[in-house]
Amino acid sequence: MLTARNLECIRGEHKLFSNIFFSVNPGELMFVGGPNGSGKTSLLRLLCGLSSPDSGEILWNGMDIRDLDGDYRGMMTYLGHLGGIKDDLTALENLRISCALADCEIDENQAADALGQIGLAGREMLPAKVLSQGQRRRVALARLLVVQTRLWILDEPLTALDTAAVKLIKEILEHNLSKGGMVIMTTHQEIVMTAAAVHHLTLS
Amino acid sequence: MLTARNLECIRGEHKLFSNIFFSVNPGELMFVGGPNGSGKTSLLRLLCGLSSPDSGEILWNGMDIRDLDGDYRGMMTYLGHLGGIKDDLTALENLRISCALADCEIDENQAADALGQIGLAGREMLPAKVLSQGQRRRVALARLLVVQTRLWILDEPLTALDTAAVKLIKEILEHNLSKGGMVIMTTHQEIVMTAAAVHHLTLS
Amino acid sequence: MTINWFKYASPASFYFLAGRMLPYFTALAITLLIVGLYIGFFVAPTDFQQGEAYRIIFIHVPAAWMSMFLYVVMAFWAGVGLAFNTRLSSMVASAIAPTGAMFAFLALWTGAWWGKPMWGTWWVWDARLTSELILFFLYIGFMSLQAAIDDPKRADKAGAVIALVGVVNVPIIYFSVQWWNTLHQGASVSLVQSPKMATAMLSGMLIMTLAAWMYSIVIILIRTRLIILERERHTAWVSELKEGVLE
Amino acid sequence: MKWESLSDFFAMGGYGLYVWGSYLVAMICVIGEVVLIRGRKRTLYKHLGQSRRSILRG
Amino acid sequence: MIWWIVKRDLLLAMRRRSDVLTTLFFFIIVVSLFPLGVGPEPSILRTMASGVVWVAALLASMLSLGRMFSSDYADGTLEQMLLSPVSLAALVTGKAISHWLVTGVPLVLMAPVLGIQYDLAGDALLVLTLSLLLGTPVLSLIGAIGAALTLGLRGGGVLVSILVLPLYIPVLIFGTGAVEASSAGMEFGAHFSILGALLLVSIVFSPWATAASLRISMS
Amino acid sequence: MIWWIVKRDLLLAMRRRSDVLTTLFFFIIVVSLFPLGVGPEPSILRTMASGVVWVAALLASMLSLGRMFSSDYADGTLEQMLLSPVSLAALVTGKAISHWLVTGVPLVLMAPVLGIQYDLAGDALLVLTLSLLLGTPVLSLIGAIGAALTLGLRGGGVLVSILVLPLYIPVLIFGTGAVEASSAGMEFGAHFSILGALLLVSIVFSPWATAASLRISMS
Ligand code: HEM
Ligand SMILES: Nc1ncnc2c1ncn2[C@@H]1O[C@H](COP(=O)(O)OP(=O)(O)OP(=O)(O)O)[C@@H](O)[C@H]1O
Ligand SMILES: Nc1ncnc2c1ncn2[C@@H]1O[C@H](COP(=O)(O)OP(=O)(O)OP(=O)(O)O)[C@@H](O)[C@H]1O
Ligand SMILES: [Mg+2]
Ligand SMILES: [Mg+2]
Repeated sequence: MLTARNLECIRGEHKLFSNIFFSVNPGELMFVGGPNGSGKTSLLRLLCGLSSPDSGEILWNGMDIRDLDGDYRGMMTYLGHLGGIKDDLTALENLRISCALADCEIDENQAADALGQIGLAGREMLPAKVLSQGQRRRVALARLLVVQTRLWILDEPLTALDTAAVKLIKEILEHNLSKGGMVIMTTHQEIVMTAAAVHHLTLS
Repeated sequence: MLTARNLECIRGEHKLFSNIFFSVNPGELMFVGGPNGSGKTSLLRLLCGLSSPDSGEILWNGMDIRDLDGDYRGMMTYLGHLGGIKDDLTALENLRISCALADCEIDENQAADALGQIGLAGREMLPAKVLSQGQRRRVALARLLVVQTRLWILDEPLTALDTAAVKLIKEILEHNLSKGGMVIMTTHQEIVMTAAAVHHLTLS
Repeated sequence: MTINWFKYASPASFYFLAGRMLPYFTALAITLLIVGLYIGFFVAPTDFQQGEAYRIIFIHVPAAWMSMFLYVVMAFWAGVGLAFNTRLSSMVASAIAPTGAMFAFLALWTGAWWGKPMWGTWWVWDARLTSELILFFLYIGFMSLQAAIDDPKRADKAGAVIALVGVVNVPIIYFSVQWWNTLHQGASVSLVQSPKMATAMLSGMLIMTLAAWMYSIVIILIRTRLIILERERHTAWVSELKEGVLE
Repeated sequence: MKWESLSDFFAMGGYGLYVWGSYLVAMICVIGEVVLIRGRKRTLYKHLGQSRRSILRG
Repeated sequence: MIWWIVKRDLLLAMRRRSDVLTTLFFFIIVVSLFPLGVGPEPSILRTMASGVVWVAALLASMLSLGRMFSSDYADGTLEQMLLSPVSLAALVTGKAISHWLVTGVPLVLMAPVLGIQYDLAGDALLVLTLSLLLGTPVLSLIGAIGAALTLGLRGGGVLVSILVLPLYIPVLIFGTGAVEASSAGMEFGAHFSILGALLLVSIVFSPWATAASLRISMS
Repeated sequence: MIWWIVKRDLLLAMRRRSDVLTTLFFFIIVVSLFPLGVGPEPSILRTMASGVVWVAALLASMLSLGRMFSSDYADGTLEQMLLSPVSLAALVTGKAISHWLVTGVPLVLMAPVLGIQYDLAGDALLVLTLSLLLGTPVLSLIGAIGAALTLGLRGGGVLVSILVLPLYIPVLIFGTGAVEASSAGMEFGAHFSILGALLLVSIVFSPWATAASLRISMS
């Protein structure tokens, strides 16, 4: 269970948000909404430990994520605006390496399967730089098909994707939720998902 | 009037598209649709002269755009996936310089006005690197408010924007169309616009 | 009889033409090589100053000449490719580079192995030596640039720009280095020239140069054919070729 | 015949190391180039063969 | 238009004031490393001085080539430059000028101080500085071609050095030649004329070649 | 895990085979530039040899530092590394090892040939090569710290040189010292012991410091 207590985030002279409380239980989904620049990305980066809140605390099963450190990170997957996709490596290599980094090694066949599922069959061996914007995004998202983590923190996972891919991602997220996973995500697109509970956190 | 005749585009071993014919007249809008990787970005880059078609020709008022060269480029604005936004410059400087590059110099007040209209009031002096994804996109789009060109070629202009900004961009585009401008754009989001004529070109 | 040159400017016709020419050039190269080596080792007399060491000349000079000549040829074809968008000439330019670099390396190597017994040192910073070294670097630059670019069209054009800039620079480099050297007290050693070259030596050298030339033609034709196949493997004529024997 | 014996030929009047060092490397270069081209040809042909097979399969 | 580009690039350089300083420090450090590697013998150092300063200038100028276009490329500005109705050769001239202002000029100003470290005489110092003043713009102009050609290639930073260093050699030779001629009490005007000629040739041809290379790299 | 990183980086290097070659050629070209700047006098060149080769090795190693993390940073891989449950110090060791394999080893192999250009004797050549073998891993390890600290800073390429060059100086001094001692017929074992000690110290401390720097740069 991920709990945030009294989070506050200040950037420059702007207080982006304060007094944020929420908790996300297994099987639950939280949408983080709000206009551009309202602090969604900043919040997600706090939640995954990439930066620290100006006040408040973030707990995973009751323990501060900073104390948990590697244990927490082994439990969580974050996908940001940047995909972590290397232009010079092929889609397949990109996927295998990003999985290995998340300490979940997969072999070529597993990687090719995942890429096939996400709609990149036949492009596995192309270097990422020639892929289209949406295809690059898919390579990054393919990780979700293989990782074993429970908490997914996704920053606008649907940008650049076509409708078929949006549907696919929706199914992947729902599958994770149904297994007792947790998803925290932002998006500017309307999307309806089934989950044990759907929270909406709107920043402004 | 922009006319494409028998365009063909080959990337690696894939023929992305061929036999593409269309023409866009003043006041008309063309949506380029299709799934990820179908060649939308590749088509737009052909249309603005950043790359050359494998066969076929692109005519502006009956003349090949490669022969027109600078004259054509003076008539056209292209916004791609990348915004051309410098992390180290402020939003204001970014806008002024990108306009100067398009041979349409503006002073500080005009630039500040444009940024204000597009919803960045109060952020004009922030370096682009601290702006949120949507705010960066807005800085790039602010150019559309000041340039005097007639043909706009926009590659997914709506990504990362919130609903308010989408509405704003829609109005800007419609204003250009009503003045006799032409717009060619891609997007994965549904959007309804009024124009003298709306064409849909769907790649697959 | 008129020959339609444009016909051979298409990679496909060149492929077959080159295939037909290859055996003759190969035979010529091998014959010249054997004759040249025979003259070099069994006819040419011992040099009264340098003893037998001078026999290195039979590869050194051909290699040095070829390395310079090939660079100009390479730049020429690359420039033609850039200016007229003829695929074949760019392919020929890319095919020349490795052989040119190989000859430049050989000139350097054999020169060094000649310098050790004659001058007592492997290397001096003499004008000729230095400019040959720089020529080698220019080849390397051309090849690294082309190797770093995946898209063959872009690689051709980028290579052409650097080859042309390089060819402008070669004379500048040559004269600058020569001048640079003479400003100092004369180099402690200089190229030892045999006063008058025996005809056997001279003819051996010339025949070996011709052999090197023919060898270059053979290798470049083969390499061009390979490049043509690599780049045109999706075209109809290569598919037809595949159905038959890949010769 | 200007050489007394084979060993005389290889000695090159005391300069054997240098003369043969040069010729040997020249030979290696030439052979190396030929071998490299052979390798390139082989991979290319394999590639071509493969693509024909994949056409047949598909 | 050239002016806009220069202004923008200087603004970018100023936004990170350290940028100008760092090239300069690099130059200083390289020049100062040599005595550490070679030993403190003054007579040897004096013979090396012009060579070391010039090689360091070459390297400093070359190392900053990577930055010339790559950030514009990564963020899409270059795309916009290609699409600008203004002639690309003019834009490119602007970039080369600002590169020289940011990297070349500081080196020229710093050179006399470093020459003193190597115990050069007053005359030689002056000639060294003037030779750098004439030579460094050539480095920026030639370098622009290399930078444009290697745009977006992996390992571009090192690739560019392979491409441009051989082309830099005449500048190096005549630059150091002038200093050595003056130390030896000889006429050095001819060296300067040749450096000037190199500068003219590169002013005329480099923008054109660079623009062509950019179009090639971006297509 | 270290193995994965090394494998991945080598894969990236091999994807562009020229990558390894280019660092090497950079080294060769820099070493060959000096005689052009200084003049062809063999006796002067011989005195400079170890200094020039070592400084060139320093520069070649330093210049490729930029690539060590920056592309991982730009495309978000580094973010993922920080989020990886595996110890960051291990990941970083992997990066330093692959940096050394790609840049250091080729230099060591090439050094004898370049020494010959400077007319060094056989003994001195051997010592030069061995000193590089001991010294270049230290350069990669120390360099990693600098690369991590300057990550994402504009002008990082030059900034990194300011940070690491001072740290490289001991390596340079003992490396060239060994060669000079051996040329002078003196004992050079002590120099080697110190180089070895530097290597051990940096193996122990650098991964830790680099990991800390990365965390600082990324927060
Ligand atoms: C690494 C060392 C050397 C290099 C790079 C080198 C390079 C060259 C080059 C580029 C040429 C052709 C120049 C021209 O025709 O204008 C040449 C020709 C020649 N070299 Fe060398 N050389 C080297 C060492 C030597 C040595 C040690 C000797 C003899 C002791 C030598 C003797 C000659 C001779 C006799 C020619 C033919 C000159 C002529 O007839 O034009 N070279 N060398
Ligand atoms: N140093 C700073 N000074 C002032 N404001 C800052 C500073 N750093 C960041 N900001 C502001 O903080 C906000 C960061 O927003 P964040 O990236 O979290 O937005 P977001 O909700 O993800 O927006 P988007 O929908 O556009 O992605 C922006 O409004 C930005 O202008
Ligand atoms: N060298 C290559 N070899 C094979 N395929 C290539 C090569 N270069 C590009 N492609 C393919 O060409 C297509 C380029 O698509 P483009 O970027 O135009 O797509 P798009 O319609 O804009 O997609 P998106 O909606 O994701 O932005 C991709 O499918 C890509 O995989
Ligand atoms: Mg955001
Ligand atoms: Mg696209």
